Amino acid sequence: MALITYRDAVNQALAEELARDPNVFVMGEEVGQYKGAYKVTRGLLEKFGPDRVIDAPISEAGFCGLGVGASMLGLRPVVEFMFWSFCYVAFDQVINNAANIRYMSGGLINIPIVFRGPANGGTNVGATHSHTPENFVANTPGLKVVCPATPHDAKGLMKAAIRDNDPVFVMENTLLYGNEGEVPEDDYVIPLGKAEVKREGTDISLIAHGRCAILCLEAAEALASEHGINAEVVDLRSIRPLDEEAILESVKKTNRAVLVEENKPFCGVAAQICSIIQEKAFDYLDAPIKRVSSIDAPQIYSMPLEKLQIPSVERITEAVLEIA
Amino acid sequence: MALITYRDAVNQALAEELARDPNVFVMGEEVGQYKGAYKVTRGLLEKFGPDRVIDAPISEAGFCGLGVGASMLGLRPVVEFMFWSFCYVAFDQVINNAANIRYMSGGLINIPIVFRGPANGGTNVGATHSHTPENFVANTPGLKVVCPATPHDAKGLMKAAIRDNDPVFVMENTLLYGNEGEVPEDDYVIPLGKAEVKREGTDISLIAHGRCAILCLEAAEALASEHGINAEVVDLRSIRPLDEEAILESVKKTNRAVLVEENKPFCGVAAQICSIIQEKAFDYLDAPIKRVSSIDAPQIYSMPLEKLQIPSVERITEAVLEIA
Amino acid sequence: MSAKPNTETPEEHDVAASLREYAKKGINEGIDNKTRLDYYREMVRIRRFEERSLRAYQQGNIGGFLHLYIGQEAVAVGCVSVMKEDDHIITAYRDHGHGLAVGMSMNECMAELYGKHTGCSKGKGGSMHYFAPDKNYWGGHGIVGGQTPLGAGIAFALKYKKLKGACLCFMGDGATNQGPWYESLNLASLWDLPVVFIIENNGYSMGTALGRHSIGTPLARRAEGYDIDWSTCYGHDVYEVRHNVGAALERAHESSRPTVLEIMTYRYRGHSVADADDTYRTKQDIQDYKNTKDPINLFHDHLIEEGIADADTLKQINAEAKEEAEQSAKFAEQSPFPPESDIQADVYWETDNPDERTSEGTLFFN
Amino acid sequence: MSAKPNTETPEEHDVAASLREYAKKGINEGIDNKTRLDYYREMVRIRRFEERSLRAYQQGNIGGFLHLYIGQEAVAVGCVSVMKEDDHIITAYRDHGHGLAVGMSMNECMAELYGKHTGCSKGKGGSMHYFAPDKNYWGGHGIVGGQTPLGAGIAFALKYKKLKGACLCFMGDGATNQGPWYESLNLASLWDLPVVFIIENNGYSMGTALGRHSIGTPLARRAEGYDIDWSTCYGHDVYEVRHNVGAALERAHESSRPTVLEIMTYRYRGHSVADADDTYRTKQDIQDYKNTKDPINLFHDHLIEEGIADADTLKQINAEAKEEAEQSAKFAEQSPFPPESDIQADVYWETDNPDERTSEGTLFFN
Ligand SMILES: Cc1ncc(C[n+]2csc(CCOP(=O)(O)OP(=O)(O)O)c2C)c(N)n1
Ligand SMILES: Cc1ncc(C[n+]2csc(CCOP(=O)(O)OP(=O)(O)O)c2C)c(N)n1
Ligand SMILES: [Mg+2]
Ligand SMILES: [Mg+2]
Repeated sequence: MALITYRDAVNQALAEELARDPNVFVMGEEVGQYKGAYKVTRGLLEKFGPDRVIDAPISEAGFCGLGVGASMLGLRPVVEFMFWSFCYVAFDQVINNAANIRYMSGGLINIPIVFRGPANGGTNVGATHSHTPENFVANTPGLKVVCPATPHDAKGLMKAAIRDNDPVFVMENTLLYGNEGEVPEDDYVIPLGKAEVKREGTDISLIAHGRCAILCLEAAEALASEHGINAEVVDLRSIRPLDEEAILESVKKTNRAVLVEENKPFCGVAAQICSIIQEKAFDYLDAPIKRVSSIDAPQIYSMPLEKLQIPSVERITEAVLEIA
Repeated sequence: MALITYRDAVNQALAEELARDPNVFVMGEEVGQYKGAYKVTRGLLEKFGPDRVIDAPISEAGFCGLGVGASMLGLRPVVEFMFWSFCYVAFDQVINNAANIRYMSGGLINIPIVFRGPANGGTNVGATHSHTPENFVANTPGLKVVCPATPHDAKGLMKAAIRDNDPVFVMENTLLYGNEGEVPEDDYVIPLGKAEVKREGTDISLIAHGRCAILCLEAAEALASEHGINAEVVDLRSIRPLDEEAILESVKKTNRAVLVEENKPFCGVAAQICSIIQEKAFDYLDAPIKRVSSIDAPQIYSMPLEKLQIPSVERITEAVLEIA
Repeated sequence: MSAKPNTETPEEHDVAASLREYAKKGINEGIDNKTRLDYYREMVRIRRFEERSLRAYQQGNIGGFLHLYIGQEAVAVGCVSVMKEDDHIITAYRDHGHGLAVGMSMNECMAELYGKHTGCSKGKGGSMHYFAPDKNYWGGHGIVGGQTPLGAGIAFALKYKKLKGACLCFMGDGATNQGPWYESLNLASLWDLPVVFIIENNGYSMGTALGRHSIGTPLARRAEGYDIDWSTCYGHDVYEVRHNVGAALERAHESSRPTVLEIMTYRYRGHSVADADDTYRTKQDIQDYKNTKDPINLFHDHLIEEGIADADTLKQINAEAKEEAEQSAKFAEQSPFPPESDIQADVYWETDNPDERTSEGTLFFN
Repeated sequence: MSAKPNTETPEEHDVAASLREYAKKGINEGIDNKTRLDYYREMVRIRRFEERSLRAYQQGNIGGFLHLYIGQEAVAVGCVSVMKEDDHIITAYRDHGHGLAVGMSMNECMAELYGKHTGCSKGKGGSMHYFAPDKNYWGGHGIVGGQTPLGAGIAFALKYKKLKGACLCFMGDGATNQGPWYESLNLASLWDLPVVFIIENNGYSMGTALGRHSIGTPLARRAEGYDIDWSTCYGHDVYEVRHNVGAALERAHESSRPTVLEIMTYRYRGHSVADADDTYRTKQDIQDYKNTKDPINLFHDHLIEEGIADADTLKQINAEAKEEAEQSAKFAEQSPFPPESDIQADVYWETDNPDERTSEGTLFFN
């Protein structure tokens, strides 16, 4: 296994799938000549040419819809949002068109499209650029959404997403792009909808996705060394489909849960996880489920304050100590 | 008090506020000459003229953004979505502009705008036209959202919304427009964020908003007469701000709750209510909280099936019987 | 770069003479009589279908919206008649005419309106959301303008696959007010996509007359800013429609270039049948159009005048279409509704193909 | 209806001669020397501010994005100099130049970049989101094209209030690819709104050259489809800018009609300072523009040539601006960050004005 960055893991996934299937193409702003705003698509234009690695104007509604249209005819577009925040100018195309066409056609049409890009705060780009819409997407039947936390997961989930016959939304994270991790050299996929227990524990379940899963791992170490609390960390990886079984199994073992997400709290993903746990593991809960979400306000620009606004090891630890 | 329809209650609220404040104007597709797609704005053009009752082209991103811009200068636009489903083509304007400008300006700019229109299924208009985005709106700090269930509430909340200095999203319901109810003749407002216990009960709390509150009232009657269960019905009326106190008070009394909403379940409003109850009334719960949401699929067109897809008295009753 | 719009006023336009002229021009030259009669039959079938569906709506058998195509028949029939094997078509919610024109059966179309399991979309899409991908018909889309990027995408896919096909993407005059269309125009021209955007300009966006919703006419002229060829034509004359769409399709096939074609037409009924249309036009307005420019009447008289058919034959065609529509209503009535389990079918490819499912975990949350 | 675009190629353009000519033309006639010098000072202040902020970014004092206005100074200064009391202005994320031009202090602007409580938006908006409503400056907007309907809305409000003002709404060449702008054009023309859409065409949308992101030039020509007057001009010459914006503003004031004005300009730095710009242009390209068309150098030479100022005076202005920028960085450095409680302040008017709150219940959920 090679030690590569999250960025390169995504890049490899794209390159391998472009090589595997001529119906796969990559489209988005600055993905080609500029090599990607975050250099995720570096080298793809040179390898696969401008017919398959396509620089688009700032017309998200236009090119996302174009991708959906192309997917109806069997192509497999991988459409990049430079930031997921920009999906709002294309929201109708993803929520009405990508999600509903299969259904409204009585199953006659498939939409094998991938929308991908970073969705995160923490980089001081302000309220308009820091949205994390995985909850909106997961609310929408017909769509799938994954939020990989590690290079290994990013590559495996991206490849699964591209091969999937339904629309899959992959939410990456600019703060993770530089992280390194072991990634197998051979072709592999990680099934959507499979959580991973990234740390086994007995006292409390920390359930998270995306970068928050990494924070939970750090918090778990701190809890172990400083408080003698042995936390289990469940990385959801995929929000829809969702690995309910893994969630419930962990909570039934630990009897306590802290749910961590970067979503703003009202109707964040953790609200749904909470609802599932309390319904299906009610009798196993020894304490209320706690949630750590972003502080409920538009994203602040100021650097030290934004650090306080998004979940942190400190806030996770505090939440654990309240119920453990 | 006069017995008037929900439609006329909204109409009265608009007329009264237009008369009260010259900064108020009404804008939307077919609101003037055509009297509104659902005749909610009937008579306003005649009374207030084309400068204040403005027919807009099908340019939701354009005219919603225009409304936000106008509100920055102190006007109080009341912008109609013919269906709330159409807010997706204007999503960036409402989620980034209406919600964030005050914050990003450090509080220098206010956005006293109202977006209103119907958000509901049950009328066989299919997946693209049946969205209920109150959960998306409530997820977004900076926005407020109310879902009135009765003519009385519709008028009082609409007037409060128009006088509010923050962006308020009012979600009505085409299936309620014809419902009649008592509405005071004098000028009144209902504060946003105040739930109403529409039926007192002791055995279980039915917590809902919009038309689902009406369904809960019917279900409560059936439960009383057929099963001897005395259900309390809490109509949230407002989703953000939210009357947490009323929710918790009711649950602490009844120790059981069924949450009813027309949202699709994943991260629906009820997920958030559930999360609040289990966190703040954990020790009062004698059974898992149950949820009744729309069946998790794009909205089906077929008439008898759509009836089954959205919440019904039967499904509410069943859910109650599972835990009561 | 761009064709001149018609400069004569509609009143000056001698419709019968124009029809005669277009009947022999270019693409319409040498069409055999059977085919000409087929155009008539297709238009009549659409109208009779729409009339029957209106009755079904009034009887309470159809719910939601019902946007009738009555008055616009020559547009869909003319356009579709020019399509070749690799050409594709997509439209908005006023989609019955296009569906029948591409060869969907009245039965599946009517059953869809009734919300029946035998409908083209199994009762899931309804009036606004017809689909027949086997006939290159990609819907039926309810959100105004939302189909325009899809149309560009279909054209993109054809080009990507190196097929010599094009996409006809229909929209209303009101739909030109949706921004995504302009994004699509730029993409289509920048990337040389074989797409023809056809504005069916029936003069109204719901209850808003053209001049109250859009400024700058003809609407097709907006293509100029994107270096896209455009033209306008009348839509009551199936031959004129064929002539103009033919040119656009040829451009798409030969040069892989987009076109915007604005076709002037008219709808006779309310925006949806539940809408009274008395706030924005008079009954007389409608009658005037019917009297002078009804596409079916004009074509009827023309066929007789040219000796292509006699009145009895045409009457017969009408009777057959009416009977076919009647039978489709019976079919729809007698068909079953979808079973309750169907609500959650057809959402994901994966759950419909459980043996091939690769993902795990929960996909539905109640 | 529409002005002809410049037909001479940029290479043929004699910039100094043109500057001389515009300096005396129409709106620029009879400006006193002090004011002319002020234009210079404003441009210089912007450039020195931007250079200082770049250093601060490189030192790690500024986070996120930093979109510098260097190279485009004559546009904001020229435009703002024509504005009257009731005129308003709004722009995209490349917003420092406009902010300084309308009279925001370097201190509040720099402190905002540092995320400090003394910033114009209390450290909440950052580089992309400057606001100064007291100076009729409505931001600073991060979503490309998202400010265009807002600009139409400001114009709408002015008209609604029966004020004789207009709104200058700035956007980039790349922003013309966002659909909402076209919706705004139709609304502005249909409703006679006094708005001037100013395309600051700097040749690139991030790393994508104009010809790779848009087809059909000049971009302003797209206004034609909406019966909107348009023109293009060069943006290195503050007088030429004033001349063209002046005409547009007059149209807005006198006839309440919109204009689209495309101003050709150039940015010297990467799209944001963190971006290397070596994938889409060469250092030589940038140097060429600097050598021949730098707005500050050209104006510098012109002022001397006309005897309006001597070299020392101009040097002095530069030194003062540099010092002012330096001081603003000190001010920013020494200013406090917002307190933690500020994260949830300024979200709702109501929570900031608790005594006047009319709603009840919970507004924040953690
Ligand atoms: C985004 C959006 N806004 C509003 C509507 C409601 N609506 C449906 S059709 C229509 C009028 C469209 O007129 P036009 O495009 O001219 O088509 P026509 O009905 O005349 O065929 C409106 C306002 C919608 N479906 N989608
Ligand atoms: C809707 C949206 N898509 C993408 C972006 C990312 N982005 C920011 S600026 C920019 C380029 C804009 O170019 P232009 O409009 O020419 O303005 P300039 O930067 O040249 O001033 C892009 C792609 C964004 N902010 N918003
Ligand atoms: Mg129309
Ligand atoms: Mg640019």
